[in-house]
Amino acid sequence: MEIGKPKLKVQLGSIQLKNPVMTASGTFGYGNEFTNYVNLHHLGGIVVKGISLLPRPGNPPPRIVETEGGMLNAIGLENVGVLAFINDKMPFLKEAGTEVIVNILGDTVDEYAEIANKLNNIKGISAIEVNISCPNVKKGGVAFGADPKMVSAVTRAVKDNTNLPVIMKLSPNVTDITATAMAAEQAGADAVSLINTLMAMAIDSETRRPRLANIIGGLSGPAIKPVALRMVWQVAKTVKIPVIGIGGIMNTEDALEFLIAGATAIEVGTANLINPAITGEIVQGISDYLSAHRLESVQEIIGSLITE
Amino acid sequence: MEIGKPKLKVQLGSIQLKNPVMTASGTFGYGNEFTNYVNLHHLGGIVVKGISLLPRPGNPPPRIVETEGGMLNAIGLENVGVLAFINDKMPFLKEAGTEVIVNILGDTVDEYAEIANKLNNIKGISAIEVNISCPNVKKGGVAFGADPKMVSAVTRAVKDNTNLPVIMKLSPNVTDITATAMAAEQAGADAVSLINTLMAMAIDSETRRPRLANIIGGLSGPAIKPVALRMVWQVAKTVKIPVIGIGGIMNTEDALEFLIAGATAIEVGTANLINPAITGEIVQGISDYLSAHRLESVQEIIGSLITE
Amino acid sequence: MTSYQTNAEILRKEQITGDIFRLTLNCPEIADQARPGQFIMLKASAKNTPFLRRPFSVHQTSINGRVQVLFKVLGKGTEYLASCTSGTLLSVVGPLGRGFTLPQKGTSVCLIGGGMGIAPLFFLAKRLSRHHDHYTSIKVMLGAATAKELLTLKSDFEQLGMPVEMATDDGSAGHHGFVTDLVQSTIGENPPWAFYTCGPHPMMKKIALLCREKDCFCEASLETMMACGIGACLGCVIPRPLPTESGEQYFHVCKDGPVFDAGDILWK
Amino acid sequence: MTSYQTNAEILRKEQITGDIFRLTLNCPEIADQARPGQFIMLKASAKNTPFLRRPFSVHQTSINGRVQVLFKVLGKGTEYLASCTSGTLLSVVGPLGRGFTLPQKGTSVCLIGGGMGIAPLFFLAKRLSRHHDHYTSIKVMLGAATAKELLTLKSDFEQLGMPVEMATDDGSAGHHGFVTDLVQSTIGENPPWAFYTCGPHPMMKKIALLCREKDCFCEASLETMMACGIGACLGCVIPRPLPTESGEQYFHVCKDGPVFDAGDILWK
Ligand SMILES: Cc1cc2nc3c(=O)[nH]c(=O)nc-3n(C[C@H](O)[C@H](O)[C@H](O)COP(=O)(O)OP(=O)(O)OC[C@H]3O[C@@H](n4cnc5c(N)ncnc54)[C@H](O)[C@@H]3O)c2cc1C
Ligand SMILES: Cc1cc2nc3c(=O)[nH]c(=O)nc-3n(C[C@H](O)[C@H](O)[C@H](O)COP(=O)(O)OP(=O)(O)OC[C@H]3O[C@@H](n4cnc5c(N)ncnc54)[C@H](O)[C@@H]3O)c2cc1C
Ligand SMILES: Cc1cc2nc3c(=O)[nH]c(=O)nc-3n(C[C@H](O)[C@H](O)[C@H](O)COP(=O)(O)O)c2cc1C
Ligand SMILES: Cc1cc2nc3c(=O)[nH]c(=O)nc-3n(C[C@H](O)[C@H](O)[C@H](O)COP(=O)(O)O)c2cc1C
Ligand code: FES
Ligand code: FES
Repeated sequence: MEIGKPKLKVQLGSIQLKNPVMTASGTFGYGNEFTNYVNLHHLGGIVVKGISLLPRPGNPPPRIVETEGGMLNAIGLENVGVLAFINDKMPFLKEAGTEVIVNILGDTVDEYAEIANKLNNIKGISAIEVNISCPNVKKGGVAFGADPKMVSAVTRAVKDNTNLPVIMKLSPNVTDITATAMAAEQAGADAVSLINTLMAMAIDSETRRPRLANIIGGLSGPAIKPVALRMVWQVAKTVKIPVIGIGGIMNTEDALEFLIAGATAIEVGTANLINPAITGEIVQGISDYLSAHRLESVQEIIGSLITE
Repeated sequence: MEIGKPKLKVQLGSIQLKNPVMTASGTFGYGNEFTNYVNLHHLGGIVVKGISLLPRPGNPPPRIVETEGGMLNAIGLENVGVLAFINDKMPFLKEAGTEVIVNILGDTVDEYAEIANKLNNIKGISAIEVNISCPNVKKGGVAFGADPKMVSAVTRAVKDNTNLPVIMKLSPNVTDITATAMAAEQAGADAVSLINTLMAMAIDSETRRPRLANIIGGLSGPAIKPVALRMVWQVAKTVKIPVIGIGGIMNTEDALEFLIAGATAIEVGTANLINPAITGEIVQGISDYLSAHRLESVQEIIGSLITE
Repeated sequence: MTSYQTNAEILRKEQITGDIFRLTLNCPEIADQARPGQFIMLKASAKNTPFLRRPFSVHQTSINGRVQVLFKVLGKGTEYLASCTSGTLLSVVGPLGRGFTLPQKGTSVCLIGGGMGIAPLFFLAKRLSRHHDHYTSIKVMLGAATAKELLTLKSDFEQLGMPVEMATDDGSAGHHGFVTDLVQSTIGENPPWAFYTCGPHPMMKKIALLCREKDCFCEASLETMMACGIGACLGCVIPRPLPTESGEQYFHVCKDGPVFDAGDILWK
Repeated sequence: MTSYQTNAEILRKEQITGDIFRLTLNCPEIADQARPGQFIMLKASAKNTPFLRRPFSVHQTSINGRVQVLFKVLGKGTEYLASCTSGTLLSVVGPLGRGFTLPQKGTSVCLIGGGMGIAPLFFLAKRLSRHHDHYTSIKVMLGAATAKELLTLKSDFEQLGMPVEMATDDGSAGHHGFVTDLVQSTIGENPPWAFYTCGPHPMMKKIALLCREKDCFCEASLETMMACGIGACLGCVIPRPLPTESGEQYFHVCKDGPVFDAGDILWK
């Protein structure tokens, strides 16, 4: 029996990706930084660095620390702001030959609404991913993603202001991630993506100071993969909308684990910083795996975990 | 200036430890497994494998999986039960020359109360550590540690049934660990210890099966250290009772980070499995650090984080 | 039972075939204490990857303090070990676990090893060869994928004066097929027999069932995933056929084994 | 700007002193593109520890496709690099960042390197030596803890026909004290000057302030913690003296630098 090239297409709400491999926000810049290393055309999608209404300078240094099997970052959401993004970054992105997903963030529900609105009619944007791991300044700085009610509110505000599919990016720093996932689904999200980074910290015992100027940062990389995989599996069992798996994906094997756990697509984050060509390699790797297992389509492995 | 040997004593509620280095439950057996490798007499304390009212067989294999910078375990709380513990394990432990802390667990609040009661007058026990990361069978299997109200209830039940100091061992799988820490404090806990393992998962992409028979397990080891450190710092700022730091401590440097973050003592877990002599080495390492920095007592570094 | 944690120097590294290696470690206390069937836990990485130690059977010891392990490269840990040069220090914990029970005088002894399962059987063979005359006969049966994996090991056993029968998957040496086929034709002769086996699970199962049928003594050395090797983590379990009185449903392979009476095992 | 990710073979490893090494890598595309002051990101581990790549200045390139790095062993990553033997493949990304601006014709040029900061200055020196006659003079000032760290490097510069002044902390070669002391006595002569410096922060600060005072051209190569090196993670920032019109408060050292006009830096 001869089998053709395996089919890699997946559907995220109303958008179709040519394959399930995307980049995670904040680890792939605005795409153009990677053209030397990977053919963007080969990717399922690019999720750009988080965009806010106004430009943000970000946190003072040090912003990054290496940890065992991962890193902490406290970039502080530095970004060019939505207008500069549209003017300076979109011209390149819309020619990149892949789906462009714009990650957005805000301090208030209204801010999310306003950015969504500003992005709504921009050509070349395929979807919006909403980062809700930021502090809600009107609620004493508790992260939006910590509370299902706030998740609902942000989801609705964004949905009301855009025709684009909306992906809610869930925070892992919660007791029950299925609760925030359901809140997003019920409020109309087209998909959920998870996980964002785990809140974490590092200390220099010689100076007795935090290693990050911001004291606390987000842990990413292979260290967090087992936590991410557990959450993706739990959420995929709970919601009907597509789930995008993120967290510590370093290679094809990792990506497959997330697909098997129930993710329709995956985002590669920190791995881009270490191997800027990794996303292309994973696309190829998934295809090879399917061929080796004589599977016709990536659909056959999504959610295929055997638990008896 | 000549400085004598640094003082390592710390006070945990009413008990004094000769130094801040203890072992974490489930990673040091009942102490006797380690006599070939470390002089138990040198340790601040031993926290034994979690004990339930009746013996428990634990989960089917596979129970452990290696991950990047850590491991997952789903031992399933296998233990000999409180009576066999008292009869078979305590005779050795009470002669070990160190504080013996008994980690307990239950399916219901009443069960916790009953074990505490059974341990109350046993000679040689210095304190009880209460593992609340287990599912509450009367509340649909939600972990006791997930909810401040349940934490209060368990704390009170245990306190009402023992004269021993009670250490509540907090779960990291929560939105706000300071809330459960405060619940424990307000309900009368003498100390809190944190963190227990992060709920996590691993999948074999070849067989498309979970790598643990239990599907989900607990992530431990250096991978989780940054999360543990963040939580210890947050809790130490919030409660007045002593905080015991746990999570990924592999060496002296790691132990110091937790002390600096505000832990009065630390527990070494997974590292015992890899280097069974590590606890003794850390005791010596802390002493050497204090000497090198010309500090007279470990008290001078506890909570000494400089954040400007 | 005394065991040790020590940094052992690699004195020698031999490449038996492409991916099979033998390391000679200098660790006198462990060499002195180890009994056939026991194992050691090696730190098979310079850093934290791989994170856990790796268990290896003691392949042989020498009176001048050496311990050998024989291993096949499977993944990260064994790759690391294969890349080490002599002079490297490896952290070793051991000897650990319950080894083989030596056979009674007057029995016919048969050692059946498959693949790397041969490792502990050679240690046993050396111990038996001290009192060769106690036993009616000592037979060795070795199975592997192909001839070249067996040649060095075969001559090691032969130097102890033990005849070796071979079986290879590709027929390149000895019987073309499974080593279990050889057992079947042996078990009839010369009772009483004591069988000792270590190797792939299906091989040991077949031998165990054969021995149960013929009511022969049989010990098997098992493998499970181990984190500590010293009975502390409770990670390394296999089901008991029946729970104990105190409700234990599992054996802990690192403590109750790795060598078990084959009759006590629930062969799946 | 084109840069590459490639697996480069280590062709040669030289131990300059106890903990200072020089690796010669075979990576023709990078050798071809690299300009003085640019850097490469090396994967300094076989596994995930250390996790992040490590940045190293290009020390020199050759027309036959070689790139050299000069480094001191500080921690896990550099230990790994020092342990590699020739033949090992290292994953390299580069060339990266903004290098030195070549001096105007008719200037007096002074290169001031401290410790491993000497690495990129040698590449610059080689480039300048192509048109030695364009410059009134080219001086090199090297500082280190002790003489033996400087001897090989000194003769490398001298082979380019550039006089080298040295300063050592222990007085074992050249001036007993800081290399900055040498600058002070030079900056008066032969204007206009172009200073290029790389080394410890306090050294560069001192030179920068001196140049600001005397209104001399000065470029400095800075270091920060880097995760990607390619402008994607935004981790490698240092404060700008003034925010840009669009509100940017930070430079990104991997993209806007590592070489900066010393006058643009907020020296702390
Ligand atoms: C008691 C005992 C004695 C053994 N004796 C030998 C021997 O003499 N020679 C030999 O070649 N092999 C022996 N093994 C198997 C050996 O431990 C594995 O081959 C080795 O751990 C593989 O590690 P890796 O990192 O190279 O491979 P990985 O890719 O990490 O794993 C490959 C396989 O090795 C096994 N394994 C990995 N880690 C462990 C662990 N911590 N504990 C148990 N099994 C593990 C698992 O089956 C795994 O699927 C023994 C195992 C046990 C339990
Ligand atoms: C643009 C640039 C060029 C450099 N060129 C050279 C050179 O030519 N020769 C040389 O010896 N050194 C150079 N360095 C410094 C070099 O990167 C560090 O010495 C090296 O990263 C140390 O790694 P380690 O794992 O051995 O030490 P670690 O113990 O991990 O760290 C020691 C110190 O090295 C620095 N460091 C570690 N990781 C990074 C990182 N990812 N990014 C930046 N700094 C880091 C930090 O200051 C850290 O405190 C350069 C740094 C930069 C930013
Ligand atoms: C340097 C860095 C910057 C990040 N910036 C953002 C961001 O702007 N918006 C966002 O939603 N997530 C951001 N993230 C989180 C990642 O998108 C991703 O969710 C997380 O890192 C886990 O995936 P990983 O382990 O593959 O990196 C950032 C992560 C890193 C490491
Ligand atoms: C094999 C294993 C068994 C454990 N068993 C228990 C237990 O019985 N009770 C408990 O409270 N914690 C248990 N833990 C959690 C540890 O005590 C500790 O909280 C956790 O592993 C984090 O610390 P570490 O990273 O240093 O291991 C167990 C951990 C491991 C790895
Ligand atoms: S491996 Fe830890 S108890 Fe057996
Ligand atoms: S190191 Fe990533 S942006 Fe500079």
